[in-house]
Amino acid sequence: MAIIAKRPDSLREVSFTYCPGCMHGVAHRLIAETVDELGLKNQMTGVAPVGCSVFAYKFFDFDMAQAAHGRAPAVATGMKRARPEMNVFTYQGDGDLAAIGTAEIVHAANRGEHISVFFVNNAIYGMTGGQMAPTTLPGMKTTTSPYGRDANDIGYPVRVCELLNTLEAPYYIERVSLLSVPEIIKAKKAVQKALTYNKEGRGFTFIEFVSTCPTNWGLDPVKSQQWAKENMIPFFKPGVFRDKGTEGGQK
Amino acid sequence: MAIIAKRPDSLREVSFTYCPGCMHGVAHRLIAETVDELGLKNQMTGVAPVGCSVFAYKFFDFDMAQAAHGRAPAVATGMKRARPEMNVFTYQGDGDLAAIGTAEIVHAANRGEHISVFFVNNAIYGMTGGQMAPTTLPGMKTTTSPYGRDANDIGYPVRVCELLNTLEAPYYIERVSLLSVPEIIKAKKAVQKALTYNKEGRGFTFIEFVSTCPTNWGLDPVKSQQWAKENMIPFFKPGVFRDKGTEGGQK
Amino acid sequence: MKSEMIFSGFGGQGALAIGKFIAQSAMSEGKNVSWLPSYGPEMRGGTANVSVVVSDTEIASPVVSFPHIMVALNQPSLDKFGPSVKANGLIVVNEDLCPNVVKRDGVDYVVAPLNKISKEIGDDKVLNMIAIGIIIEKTNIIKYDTLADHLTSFLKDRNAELLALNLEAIKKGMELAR
Amino acid sequence: MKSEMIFSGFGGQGALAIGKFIAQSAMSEGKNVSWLPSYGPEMRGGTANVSVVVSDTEIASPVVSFPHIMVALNQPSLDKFGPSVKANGLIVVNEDLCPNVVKRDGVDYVVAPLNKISKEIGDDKVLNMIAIGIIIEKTNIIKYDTLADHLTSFLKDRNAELLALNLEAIKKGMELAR
Amino acid sequence: MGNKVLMKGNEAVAEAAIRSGCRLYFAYPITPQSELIEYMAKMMPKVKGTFLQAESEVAAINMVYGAAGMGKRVMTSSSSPGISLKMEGISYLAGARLPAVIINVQRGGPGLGDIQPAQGDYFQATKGGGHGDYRLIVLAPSSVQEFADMASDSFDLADKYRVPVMILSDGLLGQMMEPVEFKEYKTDKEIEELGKQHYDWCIHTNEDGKGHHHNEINSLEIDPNVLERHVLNLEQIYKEIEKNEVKHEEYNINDNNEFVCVAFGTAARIVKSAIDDLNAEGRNIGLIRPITVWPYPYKEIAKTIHGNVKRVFVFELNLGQMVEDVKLAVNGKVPVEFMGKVGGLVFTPEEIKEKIKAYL
Amino acid sequence: MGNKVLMKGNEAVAEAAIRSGCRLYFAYPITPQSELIEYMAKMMPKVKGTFLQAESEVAAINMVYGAAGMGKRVMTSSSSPGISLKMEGISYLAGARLPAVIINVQRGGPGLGDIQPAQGDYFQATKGGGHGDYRLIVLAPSSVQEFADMASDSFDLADKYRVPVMILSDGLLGQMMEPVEFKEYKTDKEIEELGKQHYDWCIHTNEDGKGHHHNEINSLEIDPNVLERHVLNLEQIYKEIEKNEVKHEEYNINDNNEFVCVAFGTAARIVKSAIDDLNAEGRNIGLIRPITVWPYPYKEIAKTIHGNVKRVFVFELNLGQMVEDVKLAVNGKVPVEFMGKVGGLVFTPEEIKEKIKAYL
Amino acid sequence: MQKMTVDPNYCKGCGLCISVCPQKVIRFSENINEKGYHYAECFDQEKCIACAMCYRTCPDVAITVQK
Amino acid sequence: MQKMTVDPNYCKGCGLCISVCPQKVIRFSENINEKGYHYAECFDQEKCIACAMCYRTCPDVAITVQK
Ligand SMILES: Cc1ncc(C[n+]2csc(CCOP(=O)(O)OP(=O)(O)O)c2C)c(N)n1
Ligand SMILES: Cc1ncc(C[n+]2csc(CCOP(=O)(O)OP(=O)(O)O)c2C)c(N)n1
Ligand code: SF4
Ligand code: SF4
Ligand code: SF4
Ligand code: SF4
Ligand code: SF4
Ligand code: SF4
Ligand SMILES: [Mg+2]
Ligand SMILES: [Mg+2]
Repeated sequence: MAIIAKRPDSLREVSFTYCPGCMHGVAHRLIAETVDELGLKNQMTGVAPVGCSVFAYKFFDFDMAQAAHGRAPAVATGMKRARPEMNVFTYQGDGDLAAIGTAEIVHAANRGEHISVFFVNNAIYGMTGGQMAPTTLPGMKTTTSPYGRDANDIGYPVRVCELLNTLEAPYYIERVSLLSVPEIIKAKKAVQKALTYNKEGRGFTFIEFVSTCPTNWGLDPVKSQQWAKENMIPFFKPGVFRDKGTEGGQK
Repeated sequence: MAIIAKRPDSLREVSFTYCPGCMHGVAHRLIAETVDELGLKNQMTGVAPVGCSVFAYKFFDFDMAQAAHGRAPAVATGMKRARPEMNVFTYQGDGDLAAIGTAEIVHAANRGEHISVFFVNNAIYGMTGGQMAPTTLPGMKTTTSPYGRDANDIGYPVRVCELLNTLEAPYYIERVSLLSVPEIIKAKKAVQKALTYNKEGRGFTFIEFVSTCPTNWGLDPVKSQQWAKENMIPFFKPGVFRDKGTEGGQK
Repeated sequence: MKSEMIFSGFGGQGALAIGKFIAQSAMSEGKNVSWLPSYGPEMRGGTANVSVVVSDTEIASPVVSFPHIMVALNQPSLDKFGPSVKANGLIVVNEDLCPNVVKRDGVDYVVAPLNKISKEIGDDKVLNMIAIGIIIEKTNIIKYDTLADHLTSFLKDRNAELLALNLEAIKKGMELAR
Repeated sequence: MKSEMIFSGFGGQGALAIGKFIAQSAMSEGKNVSWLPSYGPEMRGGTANVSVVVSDTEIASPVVSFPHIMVALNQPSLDKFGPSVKANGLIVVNEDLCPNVVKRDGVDYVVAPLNKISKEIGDDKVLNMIAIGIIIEKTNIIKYDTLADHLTSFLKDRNAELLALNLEAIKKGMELAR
Repeated sequence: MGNKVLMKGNEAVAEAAIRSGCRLYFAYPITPQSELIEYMAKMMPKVKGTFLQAESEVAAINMVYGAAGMGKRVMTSSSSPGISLKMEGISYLAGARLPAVIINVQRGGPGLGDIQPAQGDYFQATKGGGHGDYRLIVLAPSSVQEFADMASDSFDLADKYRVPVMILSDGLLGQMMEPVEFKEYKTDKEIEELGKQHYDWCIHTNEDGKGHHHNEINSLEIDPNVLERHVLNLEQIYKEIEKNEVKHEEYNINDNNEFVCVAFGTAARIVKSAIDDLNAEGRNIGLIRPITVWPYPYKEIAKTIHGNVKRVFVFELNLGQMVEDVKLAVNGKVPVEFMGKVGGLVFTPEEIKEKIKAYL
Repeated sequence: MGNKVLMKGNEAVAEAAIRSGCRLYFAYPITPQSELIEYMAKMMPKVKGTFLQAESEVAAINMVYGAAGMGKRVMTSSSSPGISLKMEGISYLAGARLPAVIINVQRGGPGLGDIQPAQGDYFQATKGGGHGDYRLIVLAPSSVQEFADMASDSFDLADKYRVPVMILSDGLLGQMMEPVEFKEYKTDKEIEELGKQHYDWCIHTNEDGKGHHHNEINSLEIDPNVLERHVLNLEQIYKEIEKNEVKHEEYNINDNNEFVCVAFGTAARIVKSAIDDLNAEGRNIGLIRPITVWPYPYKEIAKTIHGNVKRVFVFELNLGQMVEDVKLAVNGKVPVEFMGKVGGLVFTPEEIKEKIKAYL
Repeated sequence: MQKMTVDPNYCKGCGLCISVCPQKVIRFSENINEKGYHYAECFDQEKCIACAMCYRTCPDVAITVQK
Repeated sequence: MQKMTVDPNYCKGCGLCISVCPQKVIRFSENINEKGYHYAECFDQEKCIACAMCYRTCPDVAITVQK
């Protein structure tokens, strides 16, 4: 009997620190599998953010750095410039990337740094206990929008792919979701593309994962996926925003 | 004989600290004239950035604040929230707004703060002696891109209007230039619109002025305008990106 | 008189609430109190615990290293805090989630199947109230009446049914400890 | 021996370069030197000045408050620094841009129309070289040959014409000061 | 007893700030401070105040700068790494002489560290973590009640001197619940009056165009002579504060103390427990607890060092920071011993007793 | 003399850094430091190094963090307000034990202040402007030559102890030209070797998949017991540095000094001028100039305070910061007097003489 | 013959695998693991078609699938 | 009759007004102001049409135009 699916080599044998049903784990797996498939493990490295995935540096079985909140793209820039022979990614949440780290992601993208950014959008600050994120949906209740996000007062969710897509340099930008198995399979393809481009030194690649936070949404894992499909997807539409690697690909 | 054009009331009787021929002065005049015309002087206030216009707090004849480099939109947010009865603008350069202040401008815009932002894009850091800005053109030589900006290494100029236009909340976004009298007249209209919307409490308004820096470009004032027309305008195309106040206006 | 306590269990079992009810009641009875939770990411799936001090005089350190009273709602809690309970102290153990109870000499133990009992009462969530009942019966930290008043004023209009269940659970605990 | 100097003028008149040439030449002659410019936004349109110290021994303070030698390429410079020049000091004044020269007693003055002369020589930019010539003639801070060598090695291949003009300007200054 | 409520320090200080007339609050979430921001999110709308979650700590402190420039009571809060990000902004607040309140609920460092209580930011708070010569008034609470009381104290101090004030708390005080009694809510009218005291310098409208003013909120003085005057003026204010506002608690300080301990905030509570035990065993040990850690009670500490005192002990939840100030106060008269605890751990009374007993 | 070139401090230190093997530099422009970044922009490409103008000081210090984590020699520079913005990042560097060099070309503060020379960031540099317990090695140059020499010293120190090192300079040293002599360029091979010394902890590739490693660049330890161990380990390293690396200059220090002055950096130069004059008038005054301001020459200062010394004078371009360290060193033995100058002004030798003469 | 195996050390009992299994052959075990979770198990290896849907959705990478 | 007046205190001699004047009636003065600039002046008020182009382009708001 042949093994057709098992823990990838690039994941260390430690339990994730995530809550039951949190899709951070799936995003990790997709990256690890792809690193294995592309044979990148020996020159791979990544940057963990501050957020629930802060411990990502413990989970991947290659050298890793942990960055200050929001600064992963700057840290990755320093890393890639210091050792261009290595392949570098960042892994960031929506608070990390779209709030405090706005300047760093915009400018890393604008410079076209040769890194891959994996952005997990769960519309909330998970780690700190469910505060509002820039991606929190209008009307959504969080511990810092206890009466629901009031778009008239504090605006609408930030769509990061759309925003980065106004820049010239990025090579590949796609939004995927982790809300069902078929979508996870699609997401895997996106990760493969991003890391392949990364391997080939094409430029800046960016994947947004629409994900869940069962704990802070107060929903069980299965309902969380349903909720995200109904509420997040209409606002954060999956799709390829930019792919300089395909003929006819946007831009 | 009637006076048809003279120093507006809202400018104090002090000389600007700008170099000869620097168009910061014209941008100031347009704002001051408009404040006069709209009768806003008694409830107007603004925020000076760090940049050549750092002394703007001395030039306008109403209360003014001076903000840390890049943070004017955050300072203005605090001001407007503290005294909503006042009208608040920021005045910022391209280093201030598009580099260090990226997160602050994106999020003030995204929240739809009820402020007006006047953004003077001269493709360079004027104050500190001509270093590269995020808006510096490809190939352009500055003291920190002495061999010309290499777009393959550090990317292309950031187009701020286009970037902010991906957000939902902003009410009005326009790019104008200060490179000839007709264009200055157009720019005036944009300033009038921005401050009228501001007066009416409509939301976030944003004007980008394509401008010059004769000193650091090493060109005389007249040639600077020519250079900007030929080199900046093709990249920074003037136009209305968003005007929620007009029927059929974009968005 | 100063009593130091630790209440501990999985997140969601209500260990922190035990502390809160006891502190609140003791405060109503005119005592000085402090309530200090463990916090942080280890709460997730791990063990949540709280240190409570009730005292007639000003409370200096709110950090409890050697409790007089300890409630262990699960095995890791018992393992972690059991050994540091003071001589003549009290340990309340939730038998259902503590398969492995090794009793120390000179320490009073109440070992009861709290999950089972609370299910019998009709609501999983009152598990922690049983533990409070045990403490009320075994010690004089707080009076039943104080807590009952407190719960009544808090719950009567909002959820009379839950109130009844809670009071039943406390009484059940008191019985158990007799 | 220690000489302290201030060179001052509008931005673009080359006051800072006077300091640089003197410091460089003095360094070649084995002296200790320091060159400290004023800087900041006041440079724009305002007055640019530089403090230079040339000394046989280690230079402690590079800040010059009371110069031995001062060159004023414009009126504001003369007004600002003239009064602090030491007794027996030397002040070089650009007559063309200093309409108002009040001479202090006990200070040596060389007042010359530097703009005019440099125009005669054929290049506005050599104005500052005339001032250096005056200083060479009036003091022994640096030797003509050192500076000439320095300029030659720097300019010969790049701009022989400018080299000639520069040397002429220095000589002109030396003549003037005789 | 009737009015006492059991509350977390983080919530109590937020409630007290609102009662003191704070109607603007800008902050960014961080553990172990998040209950504070969450409480503000819930309560500010109820008093028609502004709660705004900023995009970062940097933005938050600059929003504070803006609101303070309008003469309004404004507050921010964070924990150690977030406070570091506010350093430029705090220096600006001090430079522009803006009254504002900043709360640091300290956690273990350096770097990301952990989220447990610590006192590792003492230097940063008291010696100026930002650039340039400036001082914050820094208050160090040691109970939830005191934490709450300091909210109104710090707004009053900020207004009185036009300086930023920091409350240097820690995760233990932030997370702990204790009974707390609150002052009355200031009325809207009182709050308006508080704002008006700043009309001679703050940004505000011209009433009917009369009394036209040009107020500047600014820390820039490009002429060094003017900046010198400005900084010397700051120095005068700081001296005034040092004269008037030093606050400390004495615990069993008397003429026969053989040892004197110094500790602030949370650490002081543990030290009290240890002292109680030792004194019960017949020793005579006192504690000085600085309540203001800037201005520092140098004189007050010096005064307690009389003939009988053989040694001074300093206990901190760090590697030794305030101990320098204690040494400056003691000025060589007796030896000063230090014991620290780091990593977010809190020492036990037993550890403290052991340390002291080693010198008996 | 032959190899001497006349150069600005800002340029000399940049050149020296490149010669010492620095091949990565990340910074953001700010006066009076801009010549440094501009020099790097010009020269780094010539040695195939990385020059990158970051989008902010915050980004720059985090790029440094990334590059240092790869075991490469990396540097950043800024001036006061920009250094404040780096505080979180610096605390992270220290927490993650990353070697890197940070240059502060100080200007007048607080806030935006002005752009003239000052020493107002002494506290920030030496006491930890960032959060948590950490130290930087801080070198204070007082001439362009020393500024340049410190570049290679600081990389060596950073590598030796795996700590960040700061050069605490000021606008005067940055802007001033003086003759300077440089060391030879390190060869590419030497630079590669320097990097390899860090292979046991830094991020790098696996050679042919062999010797697989999992190195972590990290300052987080969520378990307080582990964080405690980490911080105590830092403390050990700091003690080691205090033992080995203290550096100071003595200027006319002898057994008959009646007064001892203490000053660092630019200020020390002016004090030397004043002392020369006074000693020429028959006094006997010495100067101690700390070259490392952390670790601080406490013992070295204490040693100079013998029977004849009547008083210690401290001169700084601030309101009085290092004076606290001098007092800690003197420990009450003689009075310590302070004179400062602020706002970006530099005192004259005359002012210093006056101050001293008041105590003759 | 085990087609689908759950490693109880990794499983957190989130139930996502159960929700996606087309054969409905996964359930929570009676037993709990160290962390206190009732972990998932495949109760009918025969019916399992080794489609790996469960593997793909498992956030804790607790599942191995063989064919 | 002055239609166009330049305030020499404000003018920095940038020449922009000269470049835009449709009547070509502006030039630099022989005199210099305090800051050392040859300021602009209208040398033919007759020909000036008070179009205020000069005013609009003047970055130092040094110009007054009357009709
Ligand atoms: C400078 C700083 N500010 C704030 C924090 C606190 N903090 C930790 S995680 C986090 C938010 C994480 O949210 P997100 O990035 O969305 O990640 P998630 O946990 O949702 O995956 C915050 C604010 C910090 N550690 N450092
Ligand atoms: C935190 C901080 N970083 C850097 C600086 C230095 N600085 C002053 S102005 C400026 C750039 C200004 O450029 P821009 O915003 O384009 O304005 P301009 O002068 O071109 O109008 C910089 C980097 C500073 N004062 N503070
Ligand atoms: S808090 Fe939310 S994002 Fe964080 S681990 Fe739990 S479910 Fe995932
Ligand atoms: S430096 Fe450039 S932007 Fe600044 S005042 Fe001069 S011309 Fe204008
Ligand atoms: S492999 Fe497919 S059929 Fe088998 S248990 Fe998993 S999901 Fe069910
Ligand atoms: S999806 Fe994974 S973690 Fe969740 S229940 Fe199934 S095996 Fe367990
Ligand atoms: S008003 Fe018109 S015509 Fe008259 S000077 Fe000005 S530009 Fe020339
Ligand atoms: S445009 Fe204004 S500043 Fe320029 S020359 Fe004319 S009047 Fe003078
Ligand atoms: Mg999130
Ligand atoms: Mg600019």
